[in-house]
Amino acid sequence: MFYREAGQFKTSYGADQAIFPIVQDRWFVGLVILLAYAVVPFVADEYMLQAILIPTLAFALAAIGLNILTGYCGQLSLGTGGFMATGAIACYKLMTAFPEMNLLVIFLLSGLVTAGVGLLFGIPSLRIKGFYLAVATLAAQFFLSWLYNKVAWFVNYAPSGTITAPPREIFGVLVTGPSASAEARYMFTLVVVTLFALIAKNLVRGPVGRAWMAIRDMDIAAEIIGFRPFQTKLLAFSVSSFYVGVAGAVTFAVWLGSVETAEAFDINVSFQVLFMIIIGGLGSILGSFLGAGFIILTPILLTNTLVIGLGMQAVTAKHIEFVVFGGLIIIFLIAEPLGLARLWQIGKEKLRLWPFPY
Amino acid sequence: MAAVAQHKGREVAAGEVLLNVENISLSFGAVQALIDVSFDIRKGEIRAIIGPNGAGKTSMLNVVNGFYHPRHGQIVYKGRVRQQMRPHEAAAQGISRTFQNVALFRGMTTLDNIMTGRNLKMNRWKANLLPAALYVGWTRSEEMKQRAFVERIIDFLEIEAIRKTPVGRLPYGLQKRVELGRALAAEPELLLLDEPMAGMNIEEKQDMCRFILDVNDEFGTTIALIEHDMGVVMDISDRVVVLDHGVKIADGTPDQVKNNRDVIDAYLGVSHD
Amino acid sequence: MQAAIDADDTAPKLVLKHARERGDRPAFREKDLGIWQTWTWRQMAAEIRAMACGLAALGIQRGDRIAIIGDNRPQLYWAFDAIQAIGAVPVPLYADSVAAEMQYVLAHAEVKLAFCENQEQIDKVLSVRDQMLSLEHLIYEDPRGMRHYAQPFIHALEQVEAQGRAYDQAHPEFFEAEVAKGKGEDVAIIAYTSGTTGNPKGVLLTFDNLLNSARLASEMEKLSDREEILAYLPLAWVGDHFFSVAQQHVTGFTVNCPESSDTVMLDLRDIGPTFFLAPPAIFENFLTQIRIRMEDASWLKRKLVNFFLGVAGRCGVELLEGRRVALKDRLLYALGEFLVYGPLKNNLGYSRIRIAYTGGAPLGEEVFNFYRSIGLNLKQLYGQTESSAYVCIQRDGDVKADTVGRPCPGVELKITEDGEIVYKSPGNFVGYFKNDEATRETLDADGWVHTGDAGIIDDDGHLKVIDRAKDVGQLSDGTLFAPQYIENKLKFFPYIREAVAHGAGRDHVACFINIDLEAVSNWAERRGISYTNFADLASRDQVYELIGGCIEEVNRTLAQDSALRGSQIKRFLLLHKELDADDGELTRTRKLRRRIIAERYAALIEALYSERDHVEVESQVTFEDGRKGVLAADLKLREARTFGREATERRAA
Amino acid sequence: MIIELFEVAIVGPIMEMIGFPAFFFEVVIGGLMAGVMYSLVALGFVLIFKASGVFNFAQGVMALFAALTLVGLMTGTIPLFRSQVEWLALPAWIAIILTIVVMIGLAYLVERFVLRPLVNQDPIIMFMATIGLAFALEGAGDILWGSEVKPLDVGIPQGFFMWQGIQFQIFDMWAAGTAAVLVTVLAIFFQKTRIGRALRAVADDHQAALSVGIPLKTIWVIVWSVAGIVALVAGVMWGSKSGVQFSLSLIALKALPVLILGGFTSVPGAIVGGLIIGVGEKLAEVYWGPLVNGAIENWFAYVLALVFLLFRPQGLFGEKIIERV
Repeated sequence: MFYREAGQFKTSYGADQAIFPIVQDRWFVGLVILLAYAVVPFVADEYMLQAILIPTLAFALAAIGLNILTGYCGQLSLGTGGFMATGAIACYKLMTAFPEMNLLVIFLLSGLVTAGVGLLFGIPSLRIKGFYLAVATLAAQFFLSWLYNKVAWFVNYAPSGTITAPPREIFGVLVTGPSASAEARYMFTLVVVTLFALIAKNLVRGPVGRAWMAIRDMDIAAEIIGFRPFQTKLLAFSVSSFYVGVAGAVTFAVWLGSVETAEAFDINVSFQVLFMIIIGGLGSILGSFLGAGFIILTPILLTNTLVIGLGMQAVTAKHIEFVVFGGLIIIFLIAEPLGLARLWQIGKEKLRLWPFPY
Repeated sequence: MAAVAQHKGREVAAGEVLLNVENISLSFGAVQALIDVSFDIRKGEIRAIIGPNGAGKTSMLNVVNGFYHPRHGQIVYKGRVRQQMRPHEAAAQGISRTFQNVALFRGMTTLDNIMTGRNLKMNRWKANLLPAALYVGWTRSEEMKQRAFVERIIDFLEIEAIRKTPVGRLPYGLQKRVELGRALAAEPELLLLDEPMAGMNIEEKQDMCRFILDVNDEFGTTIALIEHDMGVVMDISDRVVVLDHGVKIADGTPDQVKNNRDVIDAYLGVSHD
Repeated sequence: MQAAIDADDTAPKLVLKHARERGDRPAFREKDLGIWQTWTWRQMAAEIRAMACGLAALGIQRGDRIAIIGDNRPQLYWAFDAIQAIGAVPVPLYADSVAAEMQYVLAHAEVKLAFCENQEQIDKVLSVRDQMLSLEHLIYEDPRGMRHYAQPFIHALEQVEAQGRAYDQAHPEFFEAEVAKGKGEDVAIIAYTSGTTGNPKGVLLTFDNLLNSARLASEMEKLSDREEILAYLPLAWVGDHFFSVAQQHVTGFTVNCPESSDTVMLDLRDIGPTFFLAPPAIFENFLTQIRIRMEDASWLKRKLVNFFLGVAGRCGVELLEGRRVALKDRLLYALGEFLVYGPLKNNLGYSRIRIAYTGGAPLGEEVFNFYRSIGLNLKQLYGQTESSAYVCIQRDGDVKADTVGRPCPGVELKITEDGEIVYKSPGNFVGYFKNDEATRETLDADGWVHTGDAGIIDDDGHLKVIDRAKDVGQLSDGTLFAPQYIENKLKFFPYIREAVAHGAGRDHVACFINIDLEAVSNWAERRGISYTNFADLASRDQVYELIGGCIEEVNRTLAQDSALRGSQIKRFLLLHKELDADDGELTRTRKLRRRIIAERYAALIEALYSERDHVEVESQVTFEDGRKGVLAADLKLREARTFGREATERRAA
Repeated sequence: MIIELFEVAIVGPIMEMIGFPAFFFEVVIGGLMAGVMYSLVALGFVLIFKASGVFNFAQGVMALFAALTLVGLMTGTIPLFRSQVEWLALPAWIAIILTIVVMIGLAYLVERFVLRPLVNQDPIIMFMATIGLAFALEGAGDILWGSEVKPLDVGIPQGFFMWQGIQFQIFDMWAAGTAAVLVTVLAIFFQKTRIGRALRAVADDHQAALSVGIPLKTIWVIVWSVAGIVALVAGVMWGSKSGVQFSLSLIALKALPVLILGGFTSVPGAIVGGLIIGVGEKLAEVYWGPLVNGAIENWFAYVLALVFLLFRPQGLFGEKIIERV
């Protein structure tokens, strides 16, 4: 309906392979970005930012990471929590060890550290097909949270075992620490996430992404046309871990400010992120955002309606949430394995063809 | 088919041997898939491998491109002996193939599927992680270069109309064509086709024949193909090797093979016990 | 010499002019290898130069005839200029014509070189070559599959151009000199009319004919060099030559060539032309498409679309022509534009169109009004090969559905006492090639061209073409019988592809109907009617009822016009095969060849005027690969409901 | 330095083991006990994996769910309202039978609403579906029966006796016994009965299964029922030892490393693997735990499996797979 594509012809492969080849899409995306950057910070209140937007962004980053592994390369990880914890710890150690270091650099390094840790668990499990990675990452989940909990060095010997982000500035604006304003932290997160989302998009639409998808769709054929399954999967896994690590760092330093890793990044986080990509859409960057939003918002809505609205016990609401998520996962996998992103796409197609049905 | 007529006109490629299969034996547990099979494939020829079901044809291809590893015997490719080799190494040496039941990447478009075929031709570093992440300069230009090449294949196979369609939605015949395209994208020296015309109607078969001949003709690609349709085999192949129950029972020009006693038996299903 | 070149009186000179004045503007685009490859005027000029010199190198002399055979490819369009540049004469042929048809033209024009697009065309020409001593060279553009053609007289365009460049090096003066020699009165092309009767005639058109009329038309429509057009019509058709070549050379706009004949719809949508020409068949076809596709839409959507199309029907045309419309309708229309018309036009690729022409044959009023009502500035034009397609064009804001508008600037037009349309146009041809007798018949001493069309000029001076003069006849009782008029009414129904009305000298009108396979099969599917093939589908009673309904409608409208009431359709049958140009039943521009049809289906016509209710028929068909075969069928004959005066009046009351 | 580390990490613990053999054996037996649990859950995995190629993440939760149901029935709890009604409390054996019925019903539901719609989907999709199932099931269990820790007593005698100065828990003996019985029964079921053979056939290929004349969905229902019953037994064991609670489903996750040790398709593998893991982690906890202040149990199993992967990917009893194209 809104699309007017006649006359949008492409005279170069560059234009033809752009992320948003259709003009109307570019407008729309531009609008959204404008909103996120120029409007939201001024209209959204503290709660909005702290409880919904910042977490959504942070988790979207994690979801992108897991999506790269699961959605694009067809491997499953249950250790997302553990790797986020790794990112958080790395970030903490670096922040405290090098007070002068730029926060972005610290995030990058945290990501790299996490990728390295990921390799340790990926190498033994990715050589063979099947669910071994799932188990290996489960191992990572339990082992790592144990490690950060038991070895005091990681938390700088803090008796409580919690790590707290010291205040840091970016371009003179305070973005971490208790006194950083929600707006500042939101903007910073937004910048980081947009940046990495763009990078992820570039990865998956290029040769690297094709290699991953080839392995996902039919590893035998992929190997026979010259892809190395092990290396390809390993690459996907380390990139994935990198993203998850950065997400962990952001969660810790910018969103929560101070965490007890074993608590904040337990196995349920792993499942949460997994649900984000299943509901949001396997193999879709957009889906990672939609999924994150969905998984963050649903519990809030449930609590508001059930607990505040119907005066139900919080714990029961939690259980209902379990059932809802579990059910949704099954329903989505059956009805629309490509999740919200796919629904979005279908809607878009309909608009493009309007008024014709096909 | 005019093309075929022309083709039959030309003399059988007398070129030097490209690939030599020497006394290959292969077995899965108790099952003897291949027993002491030997034959050669000459540069620039179209070599057919035929035989009744379960004759071990596909296993033969799997051995050639390193997917299975023979128990005995060896493969000599371009004069170099090799026993153990992973499929992707075979690919790197210019052997590509298609599969009996289409093995495309269903999630991707026709274009992307064929692009994957270019991966070995891509500049390793330019297509590498970091530049790819930024998708600027090198990767971009590299990507465009490959796209241009792939478009030539799309044009060659006359599949412009389905360029951006996810292959999952394509009819079987077209999928086979796309798969051929993916194999061609690697600019192979040796192209292995596993029943390229299985389950096609007459027109589709004729098209496929034309494409196979054109490939062999325009790019000088050596082709080894498994095919059930005798008519097709006799039409397009220079030499035929016949397998039955894992044993080679005949080898020669189509006409020689056609009149071979064992072959006739094998096809009429005379029992071998 | 420079002066001569600047004269702008030949196509090649104009190319050089554009190369100078707008060298970096796109002259041609072609969808190839997935994107729109673009050639600027400068590049185009360079290509033409190389080609021209190459042809000279092959020994082509001034005045030689050179055939151009293929689909709409830039290289083939450039060939026109290249050939003209060295004073030879291009003879475009229909790419889809079979070898036998080609042979006649090639022989008659004594073609010396055939410029073919690809292997297919080369093969066709080769198959009839031995009958043509004149033919010395073949050139092909697309090398695919050509490697085994060893014959020395077959050249790849690339080589020819390469030789050309070498030749150019050797004789740097040559090209300009040759171009300069060209004059406005030189013959620019020989366009063979796919005549509805007899053999094709070679119409000689000069540069003045083409370029002057193109100039006048362009000024009238205020065409700029920013127009985008899609060249998808057979380049042997004078219509395409007028728009894609003459007008382009005059104004310097951009011509876009589709990727292949089966992606035209997509490419049209891609490009979104600003200036568009299509024969009625295509507009009818698109409308059919729209209806079919909408049938599958959801109930709500259908309601919505139909409602707004209703609105458009009420006030669309008025708005287009800037007449006064009630505010309510204005608003509704605006809404409709956003919800329905806009997207609709966009999906078809029409949204940027400033001017759309239809010509070559009359277009059903209903179809015509539909497009105008959704805001497409569709206009009819009337022209012939003999006038370089330039006689009448409807002016903006002065359009009547049932006329082709007033004569174009510089055109004189009158109706002879026996009702035939004659005109003097700047595009008037100079004669038929090697056929003076025919020339004399058509082009009289005072320079009037006799069209052979029957028409009237109405009070506003609009020309109204009724029919081919010789086709217009009378029933035995003397009532007027204009077959095309009736046929066009029938063809408005999506289910009817072609119709052939009979009745001259008979006591009533009867007709053949060609069902539209796509529309009817779609209709049949949603009713669960299964069928094996065209013939089977066309023989189904349900289908007969469906078509019967359409005919009934037509009869009702005919009955309202006292002059035509008598020519209502009494009986009809559904043909078991599609009328086909390959069988010579239609021209390449899909005009009926009545005589041939009458001969071939005499039995059927007799049956229609007998009491029988079915008839066996055997007819020959030509398959894709050119083989001929025989198709036998047993056709049903049906009565159609007709109306008397009172019936219609009751409806009116 | 190295020497010291060696002494602390290797020599120390081993000396301890030799030093107090009785204690050592008790640890081992404790480990075996835990191992039996793992084996049982792993057994459930293997059954389903063999028969339907589905990697059933929900196996552990099934155990929890079964246990919850059992407790609920025995305490006469009214689902959803969770108020206990004295006269509704059922004797253990009836409760157990009812629970079995419930588990079979569950198996049917799963087949109908999860497996059937997803048939022929990628294994990974199936796996994720079972994760969803696990969540739904856990939530449902808690909503129906409440999530607080519940004691479970089906009348297995407690207490212990000494032998050779080693302390034997009677309960453990029972547990081991039941497990042994269950395994033998299953073995017989698979070897001797027609259905059993059909199930084994499915593992190899579905065509074969059909030729036995049992529709695939029936087979799946049966397998999931059997798995459900196995889960029940596991649930009862664990529940009556340390109360029925959420942690059960997490502990059951350890069946995953067990599978890597034993091989995904091997019943004996599952059992042996379970025992190894059980003993292994207990020993690790008791003798090495103190060195790294404890809680090794949580991860030891996984890391052990991981290390094992490096050397024998297909597991102790798993067979090599031939891929076809």
